[in-house]
Amino acid sequence: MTLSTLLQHSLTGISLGGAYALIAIGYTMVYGILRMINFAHGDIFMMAGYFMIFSMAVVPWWVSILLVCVLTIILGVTVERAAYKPIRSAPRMSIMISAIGVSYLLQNLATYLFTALPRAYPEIPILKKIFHIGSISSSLVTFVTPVLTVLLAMGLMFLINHTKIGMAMRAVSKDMETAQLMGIKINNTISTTFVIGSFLAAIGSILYFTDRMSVTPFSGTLPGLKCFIAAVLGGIGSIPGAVVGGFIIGICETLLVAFGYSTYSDAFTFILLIIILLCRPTGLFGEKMIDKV
Amino acid sequence: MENNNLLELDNLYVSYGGIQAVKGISLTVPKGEIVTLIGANGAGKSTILRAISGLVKAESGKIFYKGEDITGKNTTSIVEKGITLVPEGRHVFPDLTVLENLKIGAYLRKDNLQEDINWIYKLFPRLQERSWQMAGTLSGGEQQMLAVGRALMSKPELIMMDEPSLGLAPIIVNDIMEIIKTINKEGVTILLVEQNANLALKIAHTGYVCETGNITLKGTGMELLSDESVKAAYLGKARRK
Amino acid sequence: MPNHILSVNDITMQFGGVVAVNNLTLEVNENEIVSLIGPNGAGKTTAFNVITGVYAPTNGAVYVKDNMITSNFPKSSMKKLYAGENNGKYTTTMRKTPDQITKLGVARTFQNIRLFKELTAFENVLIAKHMLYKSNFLSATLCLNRKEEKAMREETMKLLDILGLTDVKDEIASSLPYGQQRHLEIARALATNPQLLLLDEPAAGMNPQETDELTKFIYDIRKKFNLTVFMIEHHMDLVMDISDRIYVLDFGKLIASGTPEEIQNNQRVIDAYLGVQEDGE
Amino acid sequence: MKKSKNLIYSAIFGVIILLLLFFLEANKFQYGMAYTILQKGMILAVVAVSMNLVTGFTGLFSLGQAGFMAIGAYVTGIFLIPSDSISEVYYISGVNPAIASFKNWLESGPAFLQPIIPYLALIIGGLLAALFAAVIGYPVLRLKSDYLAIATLGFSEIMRAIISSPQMDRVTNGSYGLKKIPGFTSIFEPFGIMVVCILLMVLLLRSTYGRAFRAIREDEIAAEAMGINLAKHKQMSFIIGSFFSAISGGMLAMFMRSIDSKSFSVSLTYDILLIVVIGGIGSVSGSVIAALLVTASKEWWLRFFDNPLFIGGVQIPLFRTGFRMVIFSVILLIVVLFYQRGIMGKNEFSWARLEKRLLKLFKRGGAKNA
Amino acid sequence: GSKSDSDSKVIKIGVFEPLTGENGGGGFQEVLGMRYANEVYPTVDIDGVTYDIELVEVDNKSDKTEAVSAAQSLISSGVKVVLGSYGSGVSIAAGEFFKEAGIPAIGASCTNPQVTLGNDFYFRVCFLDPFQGTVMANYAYQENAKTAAVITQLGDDYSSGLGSFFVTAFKELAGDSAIVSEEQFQTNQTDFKAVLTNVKAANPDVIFAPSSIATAPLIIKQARELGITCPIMAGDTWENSTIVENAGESAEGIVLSTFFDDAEPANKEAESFVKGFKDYLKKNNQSEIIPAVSALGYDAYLVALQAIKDAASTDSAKIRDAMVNVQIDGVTGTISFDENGDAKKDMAFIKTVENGEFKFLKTVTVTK
Ligand SMILES: Nc1ncnc2c1ncn2[C@@H]1O[C@H](COP(=O)(O)OP(=O)(O)OP(=O)(O)O)[C@@H](O)[C@H]1O
Ligand SMILES: Nc1ncnc2c1ncn2[C@@H]1O[C@H](COP(=O)(O)OP(=O)(O)OP(=O)(O)O)[C@@H](O)[C@H]1O
Ligand SMILES: [Mg+2]
Ligand SMILES: [Mg+2]
Repeated sequence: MTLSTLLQHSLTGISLGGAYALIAIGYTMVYGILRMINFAHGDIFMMAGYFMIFSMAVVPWWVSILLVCVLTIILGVTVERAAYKPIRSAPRMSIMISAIGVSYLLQNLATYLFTALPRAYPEIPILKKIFHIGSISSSLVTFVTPVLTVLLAMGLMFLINHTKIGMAMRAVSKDMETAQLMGIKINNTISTTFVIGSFLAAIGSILYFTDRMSVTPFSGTLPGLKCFIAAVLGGIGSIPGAVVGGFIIGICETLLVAFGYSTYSDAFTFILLIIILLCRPTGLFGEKMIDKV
Repeated sequence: MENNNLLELDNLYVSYGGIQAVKGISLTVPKGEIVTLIGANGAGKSTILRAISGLVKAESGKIFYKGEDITGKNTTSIVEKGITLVPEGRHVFPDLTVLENLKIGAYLRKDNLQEDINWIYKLFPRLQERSWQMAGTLSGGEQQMLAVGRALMSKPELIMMDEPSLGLAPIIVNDIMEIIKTINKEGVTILLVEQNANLALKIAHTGYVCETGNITLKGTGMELLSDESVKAAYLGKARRK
Repeated sequence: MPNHILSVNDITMQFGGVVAVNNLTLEVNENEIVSLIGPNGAGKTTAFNVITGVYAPTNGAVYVKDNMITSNFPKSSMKKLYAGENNGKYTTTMRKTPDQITKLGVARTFQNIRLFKELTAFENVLIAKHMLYKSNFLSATLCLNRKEEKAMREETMKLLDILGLTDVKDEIASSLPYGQQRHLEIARALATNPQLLLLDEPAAGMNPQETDELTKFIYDIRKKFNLTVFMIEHHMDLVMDISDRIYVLDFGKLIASGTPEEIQNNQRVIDAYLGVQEDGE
Repeated sequence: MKKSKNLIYSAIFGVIILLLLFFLEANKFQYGMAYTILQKGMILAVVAVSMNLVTGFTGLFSLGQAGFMAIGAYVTGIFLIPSDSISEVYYISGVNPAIASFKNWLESGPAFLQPIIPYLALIIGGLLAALFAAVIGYPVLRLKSDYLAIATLGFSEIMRAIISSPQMDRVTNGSYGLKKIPGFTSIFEPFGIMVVCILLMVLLLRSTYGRAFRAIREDEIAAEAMGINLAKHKQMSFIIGSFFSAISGGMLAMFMRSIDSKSFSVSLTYDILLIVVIGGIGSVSGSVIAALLVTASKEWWLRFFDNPLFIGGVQIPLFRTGFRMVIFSVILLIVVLFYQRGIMGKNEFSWARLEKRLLKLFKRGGAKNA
Repeated sequence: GSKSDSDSKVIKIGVFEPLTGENGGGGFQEVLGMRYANEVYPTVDIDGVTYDIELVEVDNKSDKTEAVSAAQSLISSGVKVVLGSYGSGVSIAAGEFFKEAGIPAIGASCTNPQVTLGNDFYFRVCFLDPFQGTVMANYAYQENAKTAAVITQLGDDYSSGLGSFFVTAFKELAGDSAIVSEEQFQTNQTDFKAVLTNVKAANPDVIFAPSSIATAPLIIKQARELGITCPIMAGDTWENSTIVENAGESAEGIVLSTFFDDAEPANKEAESFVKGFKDYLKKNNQSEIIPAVSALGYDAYLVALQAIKDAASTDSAKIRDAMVNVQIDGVTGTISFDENGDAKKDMAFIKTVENGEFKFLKTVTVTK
């Protein structure tokens, strides 16, 4: 393998990892606060793709980006209010099924409304600018993705660890009843989480689909699963964990294919996950389970 | 309001899925007083406090705070009005540090907290030593101190404590009672539920005895302390000598 | 020392920088009632957790009768953490899991009640009998152990009766009042047929009257089941009434031990723990 | 008295079911849909109960069902494909000679053996899955809640990758899957297997081991303090659950007649989880009822939503393909939102409860009429 | 079909297609062809009695597990013949059940040999993967390709089957070392950069990448983005306007084999089909490029119709027996079946994309 091929692979891996990381953060945030795997996250991400297609058809790209973010946030918060809030006190498993239900609904709705045929994702001119450095060629989005990811993650970490709303989120996640006793508005706090998560899904979807160019009702499934794994691998609930997990999975997957083991790239992702979990049962950055007896 | 009752319960009923835990309780908490509620296990004391905080819904009856009907309001808005509860069984936030737990107690406050944090640290030096420890790994008693400290941080008008002495060493129990007296002198009204009836009645202006969901006796702290039936039922032989 | 049912040798337990238990040595003799007291955070619960195998100690050894339960080794990775004086004293590592320890006849209750919340009181106790089953899962599945099962159920009923829980036997554990939950925890612990019973603050949340009843009750079960009781408690009336001997911990260290009279008058204990006794009346 | 009444009810119910099955069997072409759905529902009921055993009763959140089902399905498939069809099935890379000769040996075995080969295949598939579960359970069961879930899910995906990998071409036929698997000869076969499997699991759950499982679900530390060996019991529950999952997988292979690795993806596990939760986590009868209801509504009753609907010659606008699944997801959500603990909660079916319900219903109906 | 009077008779034909799920897109296009055929030929005469033909559509969701009950629902609704399915996997799964019920089935575009192999009730109007793979290998070799890279989807019988037939054929022509890179990707994978980077490094003369219409644009676009310039080839699935729409400029120059060419209708039937179907597509808000699968769907319907006529009966068994000897002039050429039930077709159309449209290049004939 030549150096330039290797470089090309690394670039791909890092960029893919960045997109994974953004979505993984969404999983981790929701998990962090509701202790719930938001299976619908991947599908919200998919819907964001469709939003872009439709809005680019009528308005210029920069308005579309804004519009997509707003619409995705509205969708995310609506899902939370309609499907998660009413059963907050139910067993965790029921909430998960509710999430799976939402996921099915979004997929089926998308199939029903937009058919299962793939739709072309519009090109956002600046992101698609193609660079050639030596024999390596890549579009701008490849470089933008990881940088943006890291910046957003750092911002989020500040928000969660050093602001009042962040503290409220952490409190709500552990003990809603007592959090209420502190005067924390649970619903607002949870909605804020979904706003952030959906916003990241929107951004992630723009970066991801710009690179992949078409959207189908099932476009969210695989990234959804991968990113969820990334979140678990990093330690679900931890933002740096999600970022690191996203990059690990993106890069490993790419390199594995690069070295000709594509048959096992999915299996490998899982093997990696299991090995890491066996060494660190709560993921790389996961909180230790405090079990004071 | 013509009277100076901060809190008033009027014929309050609460039930958990069909089982009535509180069966028509009326009581008043005058402003600036320490009111204590004593009674056997399962009498419904905690339930009363939870109902006031809005954590459980009253089946019927009314709750007035400063003359305003707060029945059925949600917990957050009740807390905003200045009522704080130290919940039974501590309920500190396990993966927030001790310091963060104190800060979150003052969630609704916008002013500077440092002075009050220092005050809490002075009350419970143990907490200062452990200010960076995750609250979940504190010992039972340390958590209890933190729960009380956290409630104090919100500078409430009415503080309700559910068994604040649970699991505390005798020396700290005495301290807690002193602290209650002190903050009461500073103008905070207190509704205290306590198993350690001796101590509670000693510092209380008014006491209520609660039995299986009903109030069976009311009097000043001293009256109840010397009441034969109370002695027999709640004070134990050690103090009956 | 043939009649030591429990001996704890030089136990140290560190959590990061916090030394929760510092070089603790103590013994409990057969048929004794011994109390462990001390200020909050002194390390009492932690000591219990080491004895019952929940934590592996940073250093030290624990024996139940002649069985070694745990023994440690500040040799390998732990060495970095461990800074105590017995550094290197124990070399072989070995640790029994909590269930093995229970099988040796040690049962416990928890400071924060840990019942099987969604099961009935009856089931809570019956589960503790599981350990005593001889039959394997196949014969259990195929109902080949009717007799055994029946015997267990009867014993369970007897225990519930002794603890006054017969009326609530079909209620879900979490809906019981606090006091009854504590009783249920004791019943459950007794169901494992222990020789040594560890009680972590059994009287927490009880009023003085109930505490008195508990005192009597602990006496009774000791006699009835020929038990040794080792107990953590903050209710001094109970402790002073009932204990044959008392150990006092402060900051993880043993600061005193002796009979209730000795402890009550020990100045160090008064300063650190008891405070000035308010004999108001 | 109460007991005997229950017994009578149950007996009547059993007879009705049997009569119904006889009727269906006799008219299977006329009622093909009911026949098919019932079979599939029974098969899913077995795996749902086994998942409930692990997840609902022992509290081990495991998402590996599809993987174990795949093991069962492939073992059953390889066992049952007739020797004559082998070359047709493995038409790309040929079959491993060991398998071929084993099959020949099996088919030339004594006559009494032939009818029980399917059962043998199911059991061997189950045992293989159990073995696999024992191997992965040892390290993985130390993980907690969602971490366990994702690790088991990972194993099931790895299983799938192995099955479809080119290296397995001569055993599993790689990505081409197996076909020509003989199906059930009558509906009594799947019914019988289901009854036996579920009965065994119920008995296990009622035994002292079942109680120990529930204790672990409620509080691991307390369970351990009661002398319950966590590792051993978790392992036991996981292995037994996997065994029955694999049996259900084998039945599925016989039902589908042709399988490939794609059929055993994560979404299959999700579907089973859905059944378990809808039925009630910790309720065996709930799982059975939900398996039948979910399968029937998803694949049968709601189908008309997919076809254009005409009322009085006017086409109702929304009805077209895909609408069925939209409706299904909406119903699913509604059920979850309204029955937060599933239709049965933690309770088991009992005649007394049904009686009470019905009485209530009648009373209400009566009141309305009056 | 319209609502019929009580005295006119109805014969039901089942449409067994994926309308949702992985292959929902292609399945939909195939169904359009069948619906259109039903519109053109809504009735059939048997012994002087006119029967209305009613299509009973069922969605198999591209899912084998669901295919069983979908097939069953057709069977129990009393269909006499079944058309479909897009995607060989579901056809294989359902085949056993159609066979058991004695209902003949006609596959439109399922190219996997397994569909008809050992199943006397399954027919199909398209050519097979081995044929297609050979065709493409021949074509590539004729166009002076000395080396080739193959990209296939793991676990997908269509893609890996076609890929391996291509590999075999191409090796035979160009030597054992002619395949310079064999890459596989996972179902639902969307990022092919790593795969393609490897391919690029191997520097083949041509890339053969049979895949679904959802994956195709991704492969094409990402390849071009990486600076891969060699021709990319694939099988019949790629003749689909969605791919051109999605891949845009990158799709220029891709090469594929297909069943049908709308620019040069082979017969009268085809001529009228091309005209009429374009309008039909427009009416259904589809792009005006006729997908080959629609043409096959149409032909499958015609075969069914002819078989019913030949059998002069509404009995499935008789229809099946008639079908063995059916011969019609379909849109995609003359169709008759060999002993396996496969259409005797020895010609494939090679097409490319030019200026955003499919353009006919040549026909390739291979004797089997
Ligand atoms: N979540 C619940 N579900 C069902 N019943 C409950 C619940 N919480 C409390 N109860 C019941 O309500 C009654 C009153 O309980 P409560 O906790 O108010 O008593 P208490 O006076 O605070 O007792 P303690 O001194 O033990 O804390 C008890 O009988 C208890 O069993
Ligand atoms: N898992 C842990 N991680 C860190 N520190 C711990 C952990 N468990 C206990 N500690 C610390 O060890 C000390 C001893 O705790 P322990 O629970 O043994 O106290 P205790 O004597 O039982 O007190 P109390 O009477 O209040 O229950 C405490 O300061 C506590 O903060
Ligand atoms: Mg209480
Ligand atoms: Mg303690």
